[in-house]
Amino acid sequence: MKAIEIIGKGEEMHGRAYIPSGREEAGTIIKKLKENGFAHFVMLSCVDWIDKNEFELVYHMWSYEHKEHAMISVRLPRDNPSMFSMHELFPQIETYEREIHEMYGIDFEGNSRLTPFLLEGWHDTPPMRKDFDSKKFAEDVFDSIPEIKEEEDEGI
Amino acid sequence: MKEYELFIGPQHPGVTGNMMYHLWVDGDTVTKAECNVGYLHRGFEKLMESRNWMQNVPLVCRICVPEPDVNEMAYAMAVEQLMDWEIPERAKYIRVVILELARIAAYLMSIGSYAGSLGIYTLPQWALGDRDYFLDIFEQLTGARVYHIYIWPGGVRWDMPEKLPGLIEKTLSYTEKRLKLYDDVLFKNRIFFDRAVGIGKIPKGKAIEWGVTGPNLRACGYGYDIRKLEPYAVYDDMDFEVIKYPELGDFDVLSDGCDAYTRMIVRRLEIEQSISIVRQALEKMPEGEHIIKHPNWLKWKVPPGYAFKRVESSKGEYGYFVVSDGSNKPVRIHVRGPSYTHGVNVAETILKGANMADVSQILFSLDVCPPDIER
Amino acid sequence: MRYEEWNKISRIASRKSLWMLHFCTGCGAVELPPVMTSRYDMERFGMGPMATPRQADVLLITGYLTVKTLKRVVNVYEQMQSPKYVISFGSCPINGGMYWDSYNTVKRLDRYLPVDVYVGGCMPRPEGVMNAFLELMKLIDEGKARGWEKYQKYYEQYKRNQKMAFGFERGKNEGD
Amino acid sequence: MLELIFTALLVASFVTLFVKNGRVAAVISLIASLLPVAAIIDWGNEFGLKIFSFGLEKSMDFSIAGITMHFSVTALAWFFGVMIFFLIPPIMLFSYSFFEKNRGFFPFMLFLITAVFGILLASDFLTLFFFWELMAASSFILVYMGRDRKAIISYLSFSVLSAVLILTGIALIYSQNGTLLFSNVAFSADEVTVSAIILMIAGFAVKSALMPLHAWAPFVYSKADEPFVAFLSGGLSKMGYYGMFLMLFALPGAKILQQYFDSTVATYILALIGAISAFIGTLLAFMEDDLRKLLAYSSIAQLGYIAVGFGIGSSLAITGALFQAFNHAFFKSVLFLAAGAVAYRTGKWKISELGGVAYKMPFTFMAALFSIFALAAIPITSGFAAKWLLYEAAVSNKYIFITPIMLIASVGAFLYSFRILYGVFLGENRHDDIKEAPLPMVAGMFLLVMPLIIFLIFPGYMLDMMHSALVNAGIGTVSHTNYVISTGMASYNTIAVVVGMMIAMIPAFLIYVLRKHRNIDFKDNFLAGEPYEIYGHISMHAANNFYKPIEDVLMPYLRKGATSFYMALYNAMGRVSKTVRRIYTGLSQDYAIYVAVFLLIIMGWLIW
Amino acid sequence: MVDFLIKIAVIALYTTIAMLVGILFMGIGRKIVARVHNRVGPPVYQGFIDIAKLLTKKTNISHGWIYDLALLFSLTGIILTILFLPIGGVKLLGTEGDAFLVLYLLAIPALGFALGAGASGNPNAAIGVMRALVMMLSYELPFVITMIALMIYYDTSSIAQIVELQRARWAIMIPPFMLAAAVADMALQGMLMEAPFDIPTAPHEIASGPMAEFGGKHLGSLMLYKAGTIVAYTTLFVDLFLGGGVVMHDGSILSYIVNFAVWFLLILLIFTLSLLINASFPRFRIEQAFKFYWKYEALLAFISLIWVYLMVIS
Repeated sequence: MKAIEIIGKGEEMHGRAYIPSGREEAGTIIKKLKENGFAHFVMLSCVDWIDKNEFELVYHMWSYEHKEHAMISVRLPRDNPSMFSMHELFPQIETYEREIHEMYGIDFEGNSRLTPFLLEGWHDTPPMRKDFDSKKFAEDVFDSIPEIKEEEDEGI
Repeated sequence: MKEYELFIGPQHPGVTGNMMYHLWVDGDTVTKAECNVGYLHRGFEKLMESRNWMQNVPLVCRICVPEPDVNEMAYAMAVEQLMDWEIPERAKYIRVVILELARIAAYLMSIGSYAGSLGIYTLPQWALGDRDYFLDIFEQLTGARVYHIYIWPGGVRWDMPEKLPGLIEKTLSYTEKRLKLYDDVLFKNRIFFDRAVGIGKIPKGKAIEWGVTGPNLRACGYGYDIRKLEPYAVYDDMDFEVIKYPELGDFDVLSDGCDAYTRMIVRRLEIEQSISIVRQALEKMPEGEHIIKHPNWLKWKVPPGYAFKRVESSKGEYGYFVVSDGSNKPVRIHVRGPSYTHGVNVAETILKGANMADVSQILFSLDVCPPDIER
Repeated sequence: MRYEEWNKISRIASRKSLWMLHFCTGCGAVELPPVMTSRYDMERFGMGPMATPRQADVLLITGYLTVKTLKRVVNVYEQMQSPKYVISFGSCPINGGMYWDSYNTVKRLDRYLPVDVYVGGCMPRPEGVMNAFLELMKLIDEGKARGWEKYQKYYEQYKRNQKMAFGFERGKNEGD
Repeated sequence: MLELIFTALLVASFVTLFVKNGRVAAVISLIASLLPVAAIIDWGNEFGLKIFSFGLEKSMDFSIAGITMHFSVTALAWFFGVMIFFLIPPIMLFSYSFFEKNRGFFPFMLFLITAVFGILLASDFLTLFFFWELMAASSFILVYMGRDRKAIISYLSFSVLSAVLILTGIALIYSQNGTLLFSNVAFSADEVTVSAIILMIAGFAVKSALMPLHAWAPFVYSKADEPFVAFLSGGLSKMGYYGMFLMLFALPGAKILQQYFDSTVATYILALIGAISAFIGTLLAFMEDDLRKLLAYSSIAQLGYIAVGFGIGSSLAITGALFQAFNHAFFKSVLFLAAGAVAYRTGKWKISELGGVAYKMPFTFMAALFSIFALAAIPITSGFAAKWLLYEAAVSNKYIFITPIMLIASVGAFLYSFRILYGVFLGENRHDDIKEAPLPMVAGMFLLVMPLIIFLIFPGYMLDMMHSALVNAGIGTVSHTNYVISTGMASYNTIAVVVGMMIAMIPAFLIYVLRKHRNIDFKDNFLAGEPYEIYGHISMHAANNFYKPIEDVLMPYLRKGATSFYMALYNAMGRVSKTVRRIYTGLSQDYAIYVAVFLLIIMGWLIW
Repeated sequence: MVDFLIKIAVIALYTTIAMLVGILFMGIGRKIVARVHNRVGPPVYQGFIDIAKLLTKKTNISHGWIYDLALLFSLTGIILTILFLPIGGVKLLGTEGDAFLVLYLLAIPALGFALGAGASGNPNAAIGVMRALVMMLSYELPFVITMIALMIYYDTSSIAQIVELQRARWAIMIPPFMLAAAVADMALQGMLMEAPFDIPTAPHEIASGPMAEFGGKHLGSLMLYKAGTIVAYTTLFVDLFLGGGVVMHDGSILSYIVNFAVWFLLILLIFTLSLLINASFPRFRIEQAFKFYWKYEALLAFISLIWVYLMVIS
């Protein structure tokens, strides 16, 4: 795999390169890949491994040159997670970081636009974390709202 | 404050669905644009984590409303990869047929809405009316007009009815005839040239870095199509050329690419391309099973691993990142919608400096679909 | 002219000229274009899309409502001029539908806005949508489509429910 | 008794010079400014406005230091007097509240009135020139108070230019005729006379800001005190047209020009200049963000119509031109005063910074609205009749270039009118802490609006007032009754319009009254569904670069043409004035030498 | 006195009928456009229903007294304009004013509308008004040039007189006026705000522009105004170029009916033409519309004017 050759580590997973990386070196790896043909940043996703008490950030990159997909995986601790922002490399990372900040509560140093993205006025646990129970929240909030009590009235 | 603020959306005819662009406008020039989404956020990814693998199938198709089949396809492919399933040949052909029909339907809708944003209301009426005939095909094939729940992991839900190819062929030839009329009204209309050429330009060389995909990327001159790059189903058997700027068939190459005009022409040409692919698929379709035997849905466990599968939707690259830990529910499913980059970063950047009258045109020409941004 | 007679003229006229607000709140909006366009042509009944709430008579809640959208929908509904009607599409505004356990969608619309006609299904077919419009016309004709009067009468209750959904009542101030 | 008026005005101006309190000075000036009004009303008995008479004399000779000044009032002077002197008391009333302290506005304004009175009464060129310079000097001081370098320099240099042109013309006429009395001057179609006429018309055109000579107007109008600018634009600019009328028609200048060029080309050029003035002024006006500059360009445009009328020269055209002059005097004064009132309360001049003033200052808005209707020639004020006469004149003379230009300029007036209405008075409510302008200001503005409505219904009165002036100049008048004006091409019945409007208003009024409505705050507005409260503040005032699209199309042409030319001119003027300033050494001997040299040159030229 | 009363009655009758025709035309227009769209379309009397509905709305929102001026001015202005236009050869008040007056009377409703839109405080409305005014500046130039050509040719500026003088031959049959009529028809397209010149109310760009904040009775009166403009502008065109639709001159009752019918058919024809153009073109951007009118249209109009001028002076 080309990506593994470039970086010098990683494994192949279903025809895609999977490169584990530390928090600090992720930036250099992505930059190196970008310079070596991996020009298309596909997405940044996050997985909550609650058993291992860590978050996994996965940077997906694609190379039109080598026709190859690379996943750079960064593991962060679950309490006070923070990561370096990489929006200067690819502008769209900014949006992914906003979403992950909102949904998982991960802080991205250097991203000045970590404003509410999908939710408005959200004060609970970040919803995509595994310890947030969507069903319970919905029952607590939306099912507790009373019905409109109507008077016995011919007029209405 | 010299600028005034304008809201394009959520309740505005000039926006593609339920989203909002907050514009700061000076005179008629947009000086700053901010995309505001979340009006359609249902928390799909969260919901999927609490449903088992089969229950997720009816959920995924609801992520993108105009073209739901790509979701089913990407999800099915990702699960098939984790399960290491090889699906029947016939299912693959049927998948190509329905995907391409869905693409045509989505393009008709996008062309219609785009024409509406230019103020010619005849074309939306025609295009959306004609799109309905494709929905009829879907209804006969899958039982539903919009949300088909047809492509399952392992194959397709039902076999194709015998009489359907005839209906499809009839609809396709009707569409081909109608496309000539569309050309007269919009694509060869002088005012369309005047309005669209040079509008909403993605800077040269920035397209790939910004994550532009699909017809928008091909309008910038890059012939990249996932159907060719990473052929899924049976696209490697199909005979088609990637349409890209500046090879625009019999349409004039008026602009230097990357603008609303080229994007719409590329979409227009890809309708014809899809028609030919559907015809090829119907012709080459083998007999046989349409689905492999499934395990019990309630106890179905998927081996642990990461899977990422992409398909080419009418809007661009559609990807599903599926993570399993070996249980009967996914750990994480992350959807990469094409509008995520088009709608937020690209639109915010290219709207800056645009004329206020062109804002809605630019959005429609990027074919931004908010549900796949927010999921 | 007496008020009742005037009312009757108003009803006859507004039945045949329902202008709907162009607001796609959810996925049901995808079945509106077929209804509007040449296949089903709802302009036959004098219906048409309108750009702003002031001009419109009918608010279509096309599918699920997220909390963020509900805020806008309430705002839009209050900007509309009565008599005004609400039609809700699909199963989500009835009981939550597919998203019954989602943290971001309000489930029962009638707790926040008075709904005149519900259309079931996911999605409702265009025929169903057309039928809902005809049903609404019938209700208007009979003087039974009085959601807007209900909203005025029980305004406090509606407002309280809306605030609860927006999070005001959960002890937190929204918007900061 | 005439001397008494002059003396009283001068005394009043000296008294106000030493009064520190602006209110007292305003009252004195108001009373003083009623004197010329009284004189005008008195003379009106002869010229068509019969109210009362106390037997004021009509002519006077006044000798000082061997020079005799001849004064007499003519029908023409009387008509311009009506136009100008009726403006002043309302302006003084406005100033009562506008100037807290007397900073020199009142004495020089009275001085200016004296000068204008003198110009109108003058019946020889020397007197005319004397008072013309008096007017220039006093108005210069008023401009100087604005303390803006650009304004001062441009006004000074253009005044000097005007004076030089007029003086040269007078000298030429004197060299031909040996007399300066209007009644004795006999023109003949030779080079000297023709060049004298052209020079003098150019000199007068400076004052009336006609297109190539308008460059001073935007700077001056935007920097001086409002009441003065109201008078400058409403009143003083008409003095230029008074001079032009005098040269062209009262003295048979137009005929001489036609004889000399053997065609109507000279007057046609004047009309074309007027039309282009109207057109370019309009274009510049709707691209301007400074309210006062916008009004200045609008003045240039509106005054252009008068030149068109003079250029066409038929009775229809001149009637229209004088009517337009009258209307302009009043509506433009109101607009400048309204701008002053708005600035008095908000302290802002830029249209993009204003907005929503009408809700707090409804009366100011009403006055401005009516004058804007007059400006845009909407037929619910007298503004329409004037322009109608001009169009009729142009079409009946088959002027195929001038008519479309005039018409389109008038349509352009809608554009900047709306800019004023929306940008200043309507739109986002940005000024919560202001209140209506003080009563004297409002009263002043409404007094000025009155004539616009009166002459809407009875334009015939206006035509009656100018009747003798036109007949004296041998032009002939337009056939009319009190409310019907007929030309060869069509007729215009104001009563039909007014009554028709009242009838047509019935359905609208019924709808308005029968269906109740509820007033709401502007924050409850269409924001594409977004609630205003979430954002705290949303800037909704779209007044900056309002006509950007059309500006983008036209500006390249205008920049190439007009603007850059004038900017170059302005820079050149700046350089010249710098050089000139070097001459002013401050030593009286030097000045004496300059004067001597100047006189020598003049004399040498005259002898040669 | 009796004559005067009869005249008043005739004027009232014709004005009312003209407004009703305008409302009917809105329905007919929607029907025609619907047929182009492959649709059935609303019933032809839909305009009446819409206006009745708007005028009987329970809530009417106002943004203050200046906003209400829109209602008063727009309706008053358009009715006043119709009073001064000969309809089917009947002069109404046509002899009391002329074409210039009509041009300026048409500005009353426009300015009232603009005031109301401005008073609503909505930026969309302000931009819409800006576009409407720029459109006005654009289409007026070619239109007034053609009008001046007519005035010079017939040596009168009174519309009633122009209609009268076209007895022998409609203006459109004279070569220069064929060109002029073509130009004026494109100007009419802008006046009626049909595509490609429906820029001021573009819903996708500025959410129906000036109308953004109008509802209830205010919108109802604006619809009446719109109905009036359809009649006023098409009638102006018919009066100027098509002899006002006068075919019988004998002054009998029959001639009034026939002339009225011909007038109706002619304005319907003009209106249909404009709708068909509307259905087959996208809309311009405002500066493109401005360029279109001032470059090509104005040039053609000017050619016809010079042609007429040469015809007249020779």
